[in-house]
Amino acid sequence: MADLMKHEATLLDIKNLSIAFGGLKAVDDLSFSINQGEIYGLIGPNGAGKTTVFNCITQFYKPDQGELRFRNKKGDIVSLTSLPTYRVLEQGIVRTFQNVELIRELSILDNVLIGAHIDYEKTTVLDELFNTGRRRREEKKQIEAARRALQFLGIDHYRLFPAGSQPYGIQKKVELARTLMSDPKLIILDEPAAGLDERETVELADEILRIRKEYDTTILLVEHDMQLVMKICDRISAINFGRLLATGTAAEIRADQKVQEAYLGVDA
Amino acid sequence: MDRQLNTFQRIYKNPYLQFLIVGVLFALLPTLRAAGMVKAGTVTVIGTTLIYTIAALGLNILLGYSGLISLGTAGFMGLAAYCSAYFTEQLALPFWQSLILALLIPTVLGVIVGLLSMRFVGIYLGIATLAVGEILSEIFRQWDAFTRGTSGARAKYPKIFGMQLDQTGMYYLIVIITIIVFILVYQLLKGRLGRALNAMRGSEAAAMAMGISVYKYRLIAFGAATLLASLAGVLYVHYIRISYPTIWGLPLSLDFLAIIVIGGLRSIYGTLVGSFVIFAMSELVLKQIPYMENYSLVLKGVLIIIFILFYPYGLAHVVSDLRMRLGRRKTKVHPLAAKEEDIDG
Amino acid sequence: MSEFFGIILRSLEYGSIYALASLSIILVFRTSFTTNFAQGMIAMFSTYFVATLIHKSGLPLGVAFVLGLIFALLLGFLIDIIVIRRAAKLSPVGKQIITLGVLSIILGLTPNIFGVYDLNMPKFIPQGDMKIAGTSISYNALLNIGLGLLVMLTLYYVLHRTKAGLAIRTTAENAPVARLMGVSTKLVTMFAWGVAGCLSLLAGMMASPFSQVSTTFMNDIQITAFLACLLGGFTTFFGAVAGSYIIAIASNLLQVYLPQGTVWGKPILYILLIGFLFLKPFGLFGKRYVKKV
Amino acid sequence: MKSLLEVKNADVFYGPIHALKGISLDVAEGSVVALLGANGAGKSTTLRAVTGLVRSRSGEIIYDGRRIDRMAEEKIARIGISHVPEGRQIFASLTTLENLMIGAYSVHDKREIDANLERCYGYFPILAERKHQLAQTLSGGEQQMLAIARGLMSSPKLLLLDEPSLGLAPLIVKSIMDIIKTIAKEGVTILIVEQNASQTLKIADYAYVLEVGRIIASGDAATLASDPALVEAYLGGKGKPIT
Amino acid sequence: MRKLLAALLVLALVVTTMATAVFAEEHAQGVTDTEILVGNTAAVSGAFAGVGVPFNAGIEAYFKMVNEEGGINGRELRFTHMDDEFDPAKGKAMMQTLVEDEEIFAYVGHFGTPVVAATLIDLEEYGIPAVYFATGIGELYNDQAEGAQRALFPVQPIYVTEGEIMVVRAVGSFEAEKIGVIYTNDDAGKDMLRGAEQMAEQLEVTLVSEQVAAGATDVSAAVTAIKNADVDFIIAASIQQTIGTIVKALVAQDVNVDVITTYVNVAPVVAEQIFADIDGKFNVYGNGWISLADEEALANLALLGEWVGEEFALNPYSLAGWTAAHFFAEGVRRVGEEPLTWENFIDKMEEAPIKIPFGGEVDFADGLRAGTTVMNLSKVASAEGWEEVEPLQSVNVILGIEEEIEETDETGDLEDPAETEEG
Repeated sequence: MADLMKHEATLLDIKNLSIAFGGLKAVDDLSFSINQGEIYGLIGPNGAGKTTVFNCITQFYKPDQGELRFRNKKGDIVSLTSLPTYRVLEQGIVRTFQNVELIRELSILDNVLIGAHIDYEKTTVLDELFNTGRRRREEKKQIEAARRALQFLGIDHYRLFPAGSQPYGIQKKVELARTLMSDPKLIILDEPAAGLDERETVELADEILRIRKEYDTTILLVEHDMQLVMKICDRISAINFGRLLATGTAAEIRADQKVQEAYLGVDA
Repeated sequence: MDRQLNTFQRIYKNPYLQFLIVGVLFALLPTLRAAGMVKAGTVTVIGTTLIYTIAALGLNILLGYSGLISLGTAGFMGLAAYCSAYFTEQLALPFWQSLILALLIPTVLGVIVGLLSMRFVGIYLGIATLAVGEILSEIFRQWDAFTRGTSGARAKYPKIFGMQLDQTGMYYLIVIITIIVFILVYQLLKGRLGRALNAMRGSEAAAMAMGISVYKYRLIAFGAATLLASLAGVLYVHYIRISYPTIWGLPLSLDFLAIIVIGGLRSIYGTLVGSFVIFAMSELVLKQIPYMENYSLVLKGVLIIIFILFYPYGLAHVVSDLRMRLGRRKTKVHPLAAKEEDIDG
Repeated sequence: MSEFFGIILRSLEYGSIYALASLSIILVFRTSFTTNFAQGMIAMFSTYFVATLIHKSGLPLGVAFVLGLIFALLLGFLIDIIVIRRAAKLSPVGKQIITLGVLSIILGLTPNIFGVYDLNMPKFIPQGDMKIAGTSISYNALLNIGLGLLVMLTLYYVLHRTKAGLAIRTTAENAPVARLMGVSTKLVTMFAWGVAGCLSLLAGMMASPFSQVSTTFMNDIQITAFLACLLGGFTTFFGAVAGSYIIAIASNLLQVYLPQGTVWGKPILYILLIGFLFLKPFGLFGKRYVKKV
Repeated sequence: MKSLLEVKNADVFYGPIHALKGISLDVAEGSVVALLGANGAGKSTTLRAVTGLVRSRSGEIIYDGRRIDRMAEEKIARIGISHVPEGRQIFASLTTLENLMIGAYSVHDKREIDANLERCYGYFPILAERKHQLAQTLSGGEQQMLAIARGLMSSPKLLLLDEPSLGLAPLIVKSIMDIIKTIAKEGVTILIVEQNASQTLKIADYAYVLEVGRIIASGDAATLASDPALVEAYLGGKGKPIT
Repeated sequence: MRKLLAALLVLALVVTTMATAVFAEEHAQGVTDTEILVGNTAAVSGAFAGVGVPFNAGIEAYFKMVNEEGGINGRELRFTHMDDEFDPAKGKAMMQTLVEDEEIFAYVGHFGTPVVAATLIDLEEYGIPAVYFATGIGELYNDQAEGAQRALFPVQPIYVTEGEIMVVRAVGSFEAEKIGVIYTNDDAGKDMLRGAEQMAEQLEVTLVSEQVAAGATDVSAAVTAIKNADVDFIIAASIQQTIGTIVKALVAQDVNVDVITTYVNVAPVVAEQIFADIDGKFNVYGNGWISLADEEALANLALLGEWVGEEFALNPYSLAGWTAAHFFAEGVRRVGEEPLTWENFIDKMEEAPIKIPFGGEVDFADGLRAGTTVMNLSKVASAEGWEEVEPLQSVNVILGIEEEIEETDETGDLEDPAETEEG
């Protein structure tokens, strides 16, 4: 098989990925690859193993088998499986979560600033303790960056409210803003539209497109709202029972018999 | 959102100034005492309460910010107290040298215990640290050469900057250190580190995804908590002038827990208020009620239950709780409501 | 050899006490998700009640014990109804602090209600012993071991063979779904507190003849029981029992056979315990809890 | 036909999320009604509101002529509503038989329990074989069967099924659907939530299609099967009607 | 104005922390023409209420008796106390309030080991007299007290001394050669062990020791170890509750050598606790520093019962409280018409030995601060109580080094059936 990572355009290459939980194969010999600058959709019915794929990429799960290679910020090709979870971010991969993992008690601004955790340059615990000039400068810089991200998503005016008290739509945006703080090469969105109403979903589609443009990044998303997926994704992979059903454009996927079967239970 | 603040608001909203004002208020106490307006014992009760506040603040960093429970706080506080007594009395080291050692030794041990938190969660961590506290407690009782066993280890009022402190001087030192601790803790936690700890508690998954090493920050949290407990222990032994093994048992550790839950997680002032409820209320209020002397424990228990049932987010949030109750009820979820699985123990 | 056997045999008696105490902690923990720091105090309080009936009212032990069981049951109900039920929405740490409040109230009330004297508690069987493999053991010790086993077998039977047991186990595993099945989890929790009170009382009745009924006599037992729960894993009823016997036996073996054992045996046991649990963090039988993202 | 369950204008919030936005539906006695829609549409929430697992902030839920939207969960369970929750939620540490017995918790007649047990073993013979195994050792399909059987043990008048096909292979889905059909024929009213639209519409009499907390379409199962709204709800865009 | 003046005076006290604060008045603080204010802190709530409540009741009963009779030199004794919950920090704070604000004349019945240990320095700095310490920690022992230390008057035996006496009894009265010590890990147990070790070395007998936790339920390991050591006499150095546990464990493991324990345990409740278990297998002896062998002691006991009420009539702690009050009152009586100052009070306390109401006496002369050092011996005779078998004797008398001379009033006639001691 040709090594896709040889192509400059390939950002993430997943090859023969498998993981099982107690004998149940959640992901089964799955391969696909994502190109730089793409918006890539991963779809499949409930329980198909989509989130598991995300968890494997971000090293929340260590896959049983398979390769996960990524072209990181420096342009080096790294094998993600060799990294501890918390070091995936510095390679340039950032993610959101299905159930919005925000810190409820913190302000929205603080939540977004968590995304800049690794970007703080050279401020030490001592700088923090004594509130040195370096720390204040760095903090100011990051706050400006955070506010840019919040402004970009149109929620800057909420920034001082506790995140937990905000409507779900806002919380989703906060999580999105947080991903922007680390200057990512690949943003992984786990059901970004879940819980949003129609208007918010339309907004979200627009935002994802703008993020790709403004932040010059690549986006991989899992989503159940097919309207959204079909509208914004360049390519889509459909999976079921952890296996790949089809890869293609929106139209190709929608027309695919196996995909319809999986979703609607249409008899073959 | 950017409201214009007037000058007055600008001043009273400045946290540093607030801390200073609190410090000055506490520092006034000996003067009030001299004027006969408060009793002599009150100064000591409040001095001790401030010492306990420092230790409780450490636990608040651990539990409030990081979501990690410890039932061994008293053990570490005691260890520092014994170290300081041993170094200044037995080895006759100068106070400053002894202080550094007495802070360092328990903190290193605390960080090692922090390793437990890599393996234990919730109640398991709670009981494991309880066992650590029991081990320390047993050492205090048994290792006579170091602790003078059940005779208790004595210490003197310290000499700092060539100045021999007396009891009142020691009280001023406690107030000054308390305020410095407030300011440093405030600074430490309002920024990157505080956010990292918060993230770790609120969502370990989010923390890891944002590049936060849970391993490192758990150890930092344990280190900070033990450091503050140690500081409190050193102050205690040089204020009360004795360290006695029975003090550093499970009941005190549980009291620290009660302080921060009653006062409010992640709140410096809440910790202070909680500390007063647990350590000073009985002395300054309950025991003053006629015929209630024998029931002060009962009243304390009743108040603990009432506070927690009615102010589940701590007394520090009384104001925001009231605001919630008086309309403006947008959501049923309190903004500060922690999710069930965040902290358990 | 007979010495070794003797140590084991005697440890079984203490193990029974710890097992009853830890079972009451687990029962409450599993059904109302509360780590009950007041369990030892509840035991102390109801044992005081029994001792007072014997000393002040001159009731025979058996009658006083039965009244004591009713008292402990009602005390458990009362704590659940007045306090714990209202605290259902609190964080686990909040509930722990609530039990500290309960502890404080009980401790404060005891001298005011039962007086300030430490009271003697008669044994179930006052005198007599027998030899087993060269080791003498009193009938009362045998009764205690037997009672411990009987209670545990009964509990096992109730938990695994009756409808009520099914209700308890389902409440412990998944309370919302248990309610979907028609189980009144409130009632289950209330009875768990009541039964835990009775188990504690029995532990107190078995422990107090060794020393006296005083406000502090259950303190060490409570801590040992917590450690037994930790060793056995907080998620199973059986684990706490096993943990109790293991700790009782290990503690005595260490103390007898280690140089300076009676001085340093306890801390060494705790260190071994933590070391073991570091390898098996959820205890002998506990299960890991995994949060999904 | 007399309606057994009526939901009128129910609004449900999960914290800040408005999950159900004024849902109204009607389940006629003896019928099979399906709730269809994509993930997050609010189907499960509707069931949870009926059995009291979540509380509606406004609106009414009426079962058999009585309001149940403020009734305690365990009480709702005792008046003949049985909820087979999403993700099976069987008691893993209990045996198969114990799981079934807890399903019969609100039944006090020993003979009735035995009869129900026989009936369940009749539907799912595999459960009889596995009755002394711990539930956690059962396969996914078996666990789903157990969940349904457990729901039947209380002799319910109304059975709420939440995604019984979730994560199951097509063949097993088909056999489960067949059994559900049999159960319905024997007189149990069924409200079923499913992603698997075509299988469900085959056994349902009537169906509602939900999208983000609202009902966007409803009708006879047969009519709905050819409605483009359904495809739209699932796959977005303007798809062709499914068969 | 007077209040302000007083405040200024207190300020002077705080700032200078003078070793002895004698005011420019005739009498010391707390003394007026009609009353003398004294106080203490003691745990009267929670776990230690069982000790603190009867102890204070004993003090109050004695004062009430004195006051009903018109007080001492026309002054009534008034007693104030605070609840320190056994917490040293609280005890210290309350001491400051009592001494500086309430302005008590003296501490009567300082209570609880941790609190006493924590406040000894403060007491010395104040120079305030403190009569009776309801603990026996070693710090209190001083045979040449000087300056402020002279203000401290321990009455109870020091635990270390008692440990010594227990070994002396074992050797002197029971000819023991290998002694086992089972001691609790609290101050009492460890101090008694220290005393026992010192004396064993002096008398060249072998000593093996095993520890048990105070208040433990399971002490079987220590008993097994002692049994293995094959000792011929056992010292049970533990205070109440644990003594029963130890004796029962000895019985359970068929150990049948005699046991001696501390005076604290010589109480009916302990006899009741262990008599049935011992069942004649061995004897349990106990030291005592009060002896009810003479008329006067019995009369005093009756008096105590009369004033303290039925509940605490036979409580060892109320006896202790009564004794504390008696010692203080005795000092005040001796001061007589002279100004009642701290100096005077201390001098008069040292003037001559003071009799303990329940037998024996304590001599504070020349700065001796050792509490009582003569002890008698009782044994558990029935479920109701103890029986005296040896009279109050000093160490040297027990060892036969010194003749028994006018040690106490009673004859020490062992042939007579001795009185049951109720202490």
